[in-house]
Amino acid sequence: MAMTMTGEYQLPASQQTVWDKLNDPAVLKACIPGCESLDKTSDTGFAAVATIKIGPVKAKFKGNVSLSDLDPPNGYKISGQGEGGVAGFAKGGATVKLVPKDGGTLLSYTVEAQIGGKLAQLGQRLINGASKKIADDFFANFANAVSPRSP
Amino acid sequence: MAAVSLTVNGKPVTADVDPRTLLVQLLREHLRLTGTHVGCDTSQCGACVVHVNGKATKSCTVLALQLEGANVLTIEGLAAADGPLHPMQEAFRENHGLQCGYCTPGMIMTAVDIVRRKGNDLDDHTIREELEGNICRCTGYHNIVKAIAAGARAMRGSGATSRAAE
Amino acid sequence: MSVTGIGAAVRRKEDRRFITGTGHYTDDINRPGQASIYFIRSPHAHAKIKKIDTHEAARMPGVAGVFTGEQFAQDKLGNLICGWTVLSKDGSPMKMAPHAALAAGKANHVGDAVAVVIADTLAQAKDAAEKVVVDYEPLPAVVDPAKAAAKGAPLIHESAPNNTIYNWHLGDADATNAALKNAKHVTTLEFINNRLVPNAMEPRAALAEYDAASGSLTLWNATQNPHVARLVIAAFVGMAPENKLRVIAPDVGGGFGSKIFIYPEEVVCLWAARKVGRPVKWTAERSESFITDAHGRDHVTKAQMAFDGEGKITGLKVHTTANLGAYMSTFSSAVPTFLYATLLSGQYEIPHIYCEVDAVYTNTVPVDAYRGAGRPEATFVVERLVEAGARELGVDPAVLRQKNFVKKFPYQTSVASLYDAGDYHASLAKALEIHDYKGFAKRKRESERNGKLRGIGFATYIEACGVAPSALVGQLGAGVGLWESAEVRVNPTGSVEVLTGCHQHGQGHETTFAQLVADRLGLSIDQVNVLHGDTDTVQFGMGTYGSRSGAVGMSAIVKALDKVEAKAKKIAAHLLEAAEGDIVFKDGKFTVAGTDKSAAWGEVALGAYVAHKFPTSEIEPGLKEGAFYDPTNFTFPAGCHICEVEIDPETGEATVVSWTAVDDFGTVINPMIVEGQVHGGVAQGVGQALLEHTVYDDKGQLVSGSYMDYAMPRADNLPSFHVDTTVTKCPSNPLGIKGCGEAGAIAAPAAVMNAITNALGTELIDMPATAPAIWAVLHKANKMPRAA
Amino acid sequence: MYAFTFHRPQTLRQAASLLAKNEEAKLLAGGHSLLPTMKLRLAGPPQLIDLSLVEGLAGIEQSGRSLTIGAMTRHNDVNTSPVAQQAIPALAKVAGMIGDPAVRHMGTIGGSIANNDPNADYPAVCLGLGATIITNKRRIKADDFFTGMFSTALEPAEIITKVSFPIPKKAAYQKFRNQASRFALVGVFVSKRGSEIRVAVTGAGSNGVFRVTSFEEALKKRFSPKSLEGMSIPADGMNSDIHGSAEYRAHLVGVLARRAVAEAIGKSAA
Repeated sequence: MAMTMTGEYQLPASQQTVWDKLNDPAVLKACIPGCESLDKTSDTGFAAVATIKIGPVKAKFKGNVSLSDLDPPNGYKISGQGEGGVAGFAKGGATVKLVPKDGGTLLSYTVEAQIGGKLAQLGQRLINGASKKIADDFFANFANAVSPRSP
Repeated sequence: MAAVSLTVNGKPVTADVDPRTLLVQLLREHLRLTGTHVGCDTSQCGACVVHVNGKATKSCTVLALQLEGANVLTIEGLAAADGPLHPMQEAFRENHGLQCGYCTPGMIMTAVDIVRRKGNDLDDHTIREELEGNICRCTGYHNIVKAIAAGARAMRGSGATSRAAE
Repeated sequence: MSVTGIGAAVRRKEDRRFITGTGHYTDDINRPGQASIYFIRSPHAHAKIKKIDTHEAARMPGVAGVFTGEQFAQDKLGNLICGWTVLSKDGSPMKMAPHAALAAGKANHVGDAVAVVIADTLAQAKDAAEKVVVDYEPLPAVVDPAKAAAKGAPLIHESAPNNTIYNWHLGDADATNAALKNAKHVTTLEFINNRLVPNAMEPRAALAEYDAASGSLTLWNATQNPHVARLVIAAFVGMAPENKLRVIAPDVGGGFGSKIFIYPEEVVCLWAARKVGRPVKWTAERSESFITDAHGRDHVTKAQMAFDGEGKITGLKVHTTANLGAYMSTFSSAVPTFLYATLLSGQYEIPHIYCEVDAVYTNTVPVDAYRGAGRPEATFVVERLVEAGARELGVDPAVLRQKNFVKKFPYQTSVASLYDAGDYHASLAKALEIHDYKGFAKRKRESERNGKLRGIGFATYIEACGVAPSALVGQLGAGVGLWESAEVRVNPTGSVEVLTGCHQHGQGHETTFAQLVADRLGLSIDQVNVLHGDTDTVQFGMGTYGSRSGAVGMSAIVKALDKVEAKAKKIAAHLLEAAEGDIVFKDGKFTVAGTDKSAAWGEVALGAYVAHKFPTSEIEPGLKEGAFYDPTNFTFPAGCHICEVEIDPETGEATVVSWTAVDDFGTVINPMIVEGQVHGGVAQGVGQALLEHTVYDDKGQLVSGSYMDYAMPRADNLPSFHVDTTVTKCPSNPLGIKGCGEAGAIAAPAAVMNAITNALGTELIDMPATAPAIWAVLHKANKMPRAA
Repeated sequence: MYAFTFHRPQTLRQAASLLAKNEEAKLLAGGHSLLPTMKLRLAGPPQLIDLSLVEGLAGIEQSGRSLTIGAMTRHNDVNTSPVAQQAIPALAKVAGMIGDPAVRHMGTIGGSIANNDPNADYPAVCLGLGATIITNKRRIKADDFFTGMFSTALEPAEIITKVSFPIPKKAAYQKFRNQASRFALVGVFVSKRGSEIRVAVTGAGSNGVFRVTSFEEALKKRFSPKSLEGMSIPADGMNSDIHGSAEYRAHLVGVLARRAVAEAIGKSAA
């Protein structure tokens, strides 16, 4: 199952601030839905564990997250892939672009996600909605994290 | 392991099972009642239908431990081993309502349940709607529908209903 | 006709065990000390297997063994094979890539097994399987057959450049091209014959046991042909010599082709049973069946039919790309070639036909014979073109068909088939009558008044059954002969066992074969037992598929019965002290012609075994005869199916509202069973046309992999059927049988799609014509009626 | 299945306490979504808490202008209940359209709405009737309860005890089934109670059940299928999968809403 999702957020912070947060492991960990751990393995790589919950389905994925195509402070690509044991595998990437706009920053993203194995075989009707929700949640969490009111 | 006591085909049964044991596993693996079949893993095909407390139930989607004290009737208990067939069994044979026989026990148990709920005079439309949870890959359903209509009529006054309902 | 003889609607002998839940399917069988096996399968459509770590799994509770594809390879066993060699146009043999029962090095489709865990219970095996770490390196995958041979497509097997298995053809290209060029009218259509998942309700299962004392292996297997399974596993895989391998096919819950083939799981179970020294059982879970049972169909076709000014068909040109999946399954090569192109003449006189077939590998589940196997695809091509041609020419589709029907038999088609007998006018005429074809216009108006679209569609199909003359299939590349064997064993008390190499998995052979024998010997069917499905019981056999059990299997029984009768007459002659030539056998009685001297069947049977009254130097004691029957030609069942659909244009939902089938199956042994076969076949064909949608995403994930997403007909998707027959006897076998098992599935897809395209007024819709697909067609064509 | 511990509490308090103590525990109501998922090892709750012995969770009663159904009431019991049939016939009918007869003997209303499957029927009924979901802790309006696909306002250790439905003047449900799963590809529930009109849709939205305010406004003028003629909803936000495109689902919402209104006012559904 391969899906593409897009979206954008107007953030009340400077491009540099948004960029910094995009590169802050603590922020990323807090924003990735179900993320249990995100440990730095290199300048641009992390070992990650995340639990994905879709209705009655609950699967733990172990894998890695990497940052590439870094173009500070204009954007990058954040990619992740994980093995979920019997559930199969998941991988995805988001191309994130930052543009100064209206005194803040416009963040736009294009997410591509792919699911394989049992989840793809049996969860067809759930996957689109769930992937969209995970992507939406990540960027909503992130928008929250860069809003000045949040800690 | 946990103990469960229930009645299966009129006989009291006590079994010590792993909590993840499904009713269909209890029947097939512990009690060796292999007439109840498994045809899918998403609770749709109906090959595993038995009666629990008189009602058609998918035995692949109930845990054995949920059935403490319950009364379960399987295809093996529908008619006495040495006695005459249940009118619904007879109707399936008479109307060629089966081919490979794999879905048949679930079909027959479902059919008896339809009669319990909908009575003895069943039109084709009702039967076809009521078979929503039972898949047959062999017969095209034509003869199953005929068999159920005939079996329902034959059950009138025969005293043959679901024994577990008693 | 007696009440149980040939032609009687005898109720089935086998039913009692099925309606009381006392049948024995493979999963119902348990052996002492039995362990469960769980297959670890690739979640990737195409991936290198870099490393498999089994250490932790091997230490899990209850585990008896963890084995990988590498370990399987070390044991130097042979690969699974495709037993039918097809040559490309240039004479080169098909590119059969190695297919190991456990993949090593590379996985080629989602579901390809890479390792196994054997444990005391299935739950323990699954628990341990989660501790097996497989390090995959995913590779690009190709799924679409139309793209598989294209430049730059990922290569699946080194030995098959461009993923191409063969480029095959049949017929006269030049003459066909000329016919198209000179035609008054050419109808052109492109189709996808959709991939189907067979879904026999009993999932495949295998139970293997090794007896160290004798060094023998026994395999209980949900298979349609135990002897062929034994042959392949012994001779090609090299698991054990044939005399040390017993294959038992107990009750089998439906096959539809999918249980013909020799699959990795049964091979691995046998291997593992010997490895761990315990019986090993595997039963597929449905989600496993979806990604391991050989799928059916999956053709992409472009076809052109040429007509002259009179509406006579003058030529047919077909190009098909056939997707055979990641490996070549047992009979896969023959399906889109010899079982397909040879039927492209349909019921019509078509002077020139040319068909090209390109078979390709893709990263999908292997594709092989599924109910009809090639013939539904051929019928779809021919019948859709004839129907569309009639519309384009403005001719009644029934009339256009009549005009082109083959009228004289035998008829040699331009694609190798020799039709032996038939009366296509008769079945069409009868179907038109039963269906009230004349009343269609009125029914259509009535539907329109209710805001519905109504359509009618025909399929006047032909198929080739009774597979098959051994010498002929040998010339065509088959690796085996396709005769059938039978043994008739008369007991001293006169009851009879019939041993057949056919296997029943829903067809009712225990009844129809008994009818044949009872009728011939003057017995009740209760005195006749039909034994099948065990290589230790039955001498040999080729199994049941291709509607061959009646035409070939029963013919073998007839041959054995001839021998039994001949010998019984000799014995009767001695008992009755008469000349052998004066003995007449009728209604279970041996009579001396012209006298009232007679001996009952039972007396002769007993006489054969006590052997008191005949010279055993001339006549051996006993009464048991065997025979092998090899057919002289295929049989050619044919018929006319008419489907009527109603479409709700607001939702796009199509409902089959009526169905008429008039088939010519030759001699019918048991009309009740024959009708049941037609019903079931039609249901599967309607499923293909309206519901069954096998969807791979472009990465090779099967996303319609459960009953949550793969729709099959349920009772409320189908009408009751009007089924009837016409009869022309098959001249090439003693009973005149043609075969009936596949007809419905062959005729139905074309009939449904002809009805749907008739209702929609466009030819541009593929199977399955689901509600959203029909709605999209209506919506695009702006044919949506105003909302009510 | 993964191994788990099985609990059968007798009281709501016991059930809630078990749930509070075991964060990963799952409640077993009907089990027809949970158990298949567990069988496939796509979920492995370490504890299962079976609610079937908890007293007072099943039953159907009418009090004044509302119908209250206990959370553990089986679909078949709602379908065949004379009280339910009399009070809200459309609700009783929906209960008879869920799954298949055997599923309806086990599945429960509480289980269905707590799961909030985006293709389930009951969420549309709850939203379409303006139901109140009553838990061991509080009362939640349906409008606040369903928060997205598979997500609800339920907090950890909160258990649905019953659902209270205001009795409408008119109501009907139209379901277009997914031919494979028999879930709703699209289902539309409409109701009219005084001046309050509700149109709730399941199956179509990529984020679960939702109301169609534009339809509601149109129906306020006149509760007739004619009021919705030519109206549709945007495909944006609709689910798109192998069973139907977003455009198709959006289109069906309009068709089924018109049919539901026709059925509610006693006209032919077609």
